[in-house]
Amino acid sequence: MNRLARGVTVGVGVALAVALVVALLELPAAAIHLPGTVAQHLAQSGVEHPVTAVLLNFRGWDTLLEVAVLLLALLTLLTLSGGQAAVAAVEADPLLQGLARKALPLIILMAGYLLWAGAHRPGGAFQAGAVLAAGAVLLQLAGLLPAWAAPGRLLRLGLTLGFLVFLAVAAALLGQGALLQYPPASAGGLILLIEAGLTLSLGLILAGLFLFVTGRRA
Amino acid sequence: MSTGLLYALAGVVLFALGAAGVIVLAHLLRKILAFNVMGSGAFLVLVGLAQRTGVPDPVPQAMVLTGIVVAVAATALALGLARAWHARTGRGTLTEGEDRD
Amino acid sequence: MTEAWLDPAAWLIVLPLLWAGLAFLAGPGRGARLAIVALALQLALALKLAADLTATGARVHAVGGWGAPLGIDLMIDGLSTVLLLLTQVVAVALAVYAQGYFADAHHRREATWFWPLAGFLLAAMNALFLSADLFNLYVTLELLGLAAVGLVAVGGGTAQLAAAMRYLLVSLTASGAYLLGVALVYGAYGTVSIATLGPLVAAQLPLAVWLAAGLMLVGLMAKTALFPFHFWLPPAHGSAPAPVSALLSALVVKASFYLVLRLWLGPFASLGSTAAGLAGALGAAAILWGSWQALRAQRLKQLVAWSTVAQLGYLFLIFPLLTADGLALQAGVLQTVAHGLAKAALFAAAGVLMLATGRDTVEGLAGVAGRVPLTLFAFGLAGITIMGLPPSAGFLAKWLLIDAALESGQWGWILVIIAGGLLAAGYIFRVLRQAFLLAPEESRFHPVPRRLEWMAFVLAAASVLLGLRGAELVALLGITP
Amino acid sequence: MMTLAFDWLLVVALLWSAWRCLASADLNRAVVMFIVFGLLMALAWARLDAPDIALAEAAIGAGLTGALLLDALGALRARREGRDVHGEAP
Repeated sequence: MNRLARGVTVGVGVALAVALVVALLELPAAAIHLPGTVAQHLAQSGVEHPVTAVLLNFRGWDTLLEVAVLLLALLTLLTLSGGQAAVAAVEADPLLQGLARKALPLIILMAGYLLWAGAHRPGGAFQAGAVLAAGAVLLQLAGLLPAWAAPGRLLRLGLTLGFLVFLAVAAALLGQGALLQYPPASAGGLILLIEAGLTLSLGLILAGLFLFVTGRRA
Repeated sequence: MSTGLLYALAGVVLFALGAAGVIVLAHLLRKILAFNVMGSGAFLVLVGLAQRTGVPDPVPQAMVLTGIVVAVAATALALGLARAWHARTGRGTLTEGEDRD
Repeated sequence: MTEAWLDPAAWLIVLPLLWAGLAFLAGPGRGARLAIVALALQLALALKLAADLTATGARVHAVGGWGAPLGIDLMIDGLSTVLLLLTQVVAVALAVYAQGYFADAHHRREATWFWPLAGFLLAAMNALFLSADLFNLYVTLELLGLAAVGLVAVGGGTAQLAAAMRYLLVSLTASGAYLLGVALVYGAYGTVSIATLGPLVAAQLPLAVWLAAGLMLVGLMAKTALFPFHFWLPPAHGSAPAPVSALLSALVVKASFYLVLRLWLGPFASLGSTAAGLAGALGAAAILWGSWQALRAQRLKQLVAWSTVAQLGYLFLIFPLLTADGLALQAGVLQTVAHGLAKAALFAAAGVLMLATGRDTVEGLAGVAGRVPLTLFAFGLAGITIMGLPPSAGFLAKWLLIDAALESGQWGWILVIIAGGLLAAGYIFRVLRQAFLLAPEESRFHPVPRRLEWMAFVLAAASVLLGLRGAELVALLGITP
Repeated sequence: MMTLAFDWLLVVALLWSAWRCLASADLNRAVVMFIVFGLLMALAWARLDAPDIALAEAAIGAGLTGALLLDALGALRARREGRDVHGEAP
């Protein structure tokens, strides 16, 4: 990129920032206030934590598509690394290995807690899945878990299970009148079912974003 | 100035910084970093601006959670492409002649 | 009206998501037959949707049963239904084509994860056409963009990697701009539902919303590859495997255009008029520059890709001509559909020609007329639509556009439309002329599965015959809430 | 008063770390600054009464993205050194 284009880009960036700052400072209050609406319908959502209610009930459709985005990223990474062999993991220092071994049960426990807590307070499937994935990355760095090769059937099932369960529930609820229209009585149970599937699959997918790519040689 | 508005203002600056970075920086890893800064800026605007009256709003918070997951998916994909490109050509940039890191 | 659990709108999104997931579960290289059966079903669903729409009018499917602004609404009206129909028709034909294309030994490796990627791509398209929620649209845009990048990368070559990387960077920056726009809109009004926004924007228009509209529209124009944001398109569409190029050029760029149209006609209507001249000027530049590059292109698929840059220009000519009588809007949608069918046919035909000759240059086409006459005929038919000759749908679109320009007294655009048609004739005949030359002595031809030729022909014929059924399409388009 | 001062400090730190991340001449340092930026973002989310995002940002934004970036950086470096030793691209 030449100097002129650089200069123009930086100039446009500065102008945009200035205009946005001015716009935010003079912005009047919003006409619609959704937190009130969320609180009003929270009792019918099946969970007590408003963010989880939005994520899995009121705007659950976003979340379903978002899981598809993750699967898609993983698929493309598999396409890119197709046919390449994983290099054996380098031996890590024993201190890290010991630490990783001790941390593992703790990590699984924490993921379980976050999943359970999501219904009432901060936490939920995404945080729990991320913790599981972090555990897998830690194990890999400690040399205790090899990089993954092309996924076998069982792994593929684990990767897609959360997505397919979510989709099946969404479609099955069509009988209620619309996609993802939970009956208030069973909403809590269905959301927990979806979140349990998502925790497993998101953990595997997020770990896969790392483990399918690391240590690969063309 | 409320806490929400302050972070929203920081957000627009981060967004502009990141957006200019994605375009101006040559190295692919730097472009990916800049993209993440840009995304974080947009997320701060989304939540900060909605909460400028001081009331927490779960709707944009849930949207940002979705956004963070989408961003990590995009980052992983971009890094995968950058690695494959580097493995094939030995270069860290798309255009020739700017190959310093 | 059908029963709730049979709502075709809902199944049009659930079904592609389902077969995409199942195709991944089935394993590498699998899923072709599943996809074709499911896509045939989707086509039936889209037809059912159109029939219901004609009978009972536009409606909303409130996901979760909450309704906007708390929940996400799906909007079923004429515009979304026309694009859903186009998508399913093109997709089912290209799926049959792709099954044959990837059966070829040289291309089998590219097919490893083609089917699940294509499934997610089509699910994203359908979800985008139906969604009436700005943030939900952001998620569908990301799903669509990443799927498209993944499909460009399946080729695995160096050129594909560079094209995919460039495409990804443009796509991500553009959706980032869109997302900031959504954040500003939510901050300004407290909702992201398009229907709820309409009256709110009309009542009050702070600076933040002007900036939001600018960011969102520029981002979407970059995704539509409108000149001068077109630079990523020819490498991406020109280097991908033929079925992928066809999907991307025929459908994917139309999704972001559809969204521009939705926003321009909907919540940002009062803002649009100030930028209409600029959008038209960029469209005119795209027509002239894209056609000129197509005339000069050495490689066949590059030529077809540059033609897409030019044809997308016509879509933006409609903005300065939008008036209450809806002529320009009809022209834009007809052009979207006509180009979608014709461009899918051109890329499908280009794929056959490249398989047959084993070369990818225009020069290497000498002598193919005698070997794959059906494909060449398909190329010519699709060319009729691209050039805008009667009785094709392309003709109808350009005729309506000229009509709209005449009615509003804006003569300048007519010159651009006519010049674009002449330039298109130039690059189409350049290919046909080369194909009818005698083959050099040393050239060898490879046999091509017949179904590839037939699919190219079916798509091309549809693009021409649609011109005779334009009235039905326009009637469907007229159904608004 | 105290909290407002803390917010200003945090905002300045956010902008500074983002700037260092993009402007630093050394890629290693840039990635490390990005992880610092991610952790500061997590703090900002906590200040915005968004503990869910703070958790996700720390685990995904800083943690997983950081690991991906470091691993990619390592891979790019390893290949570059391999090329320098053999005097040609691998």
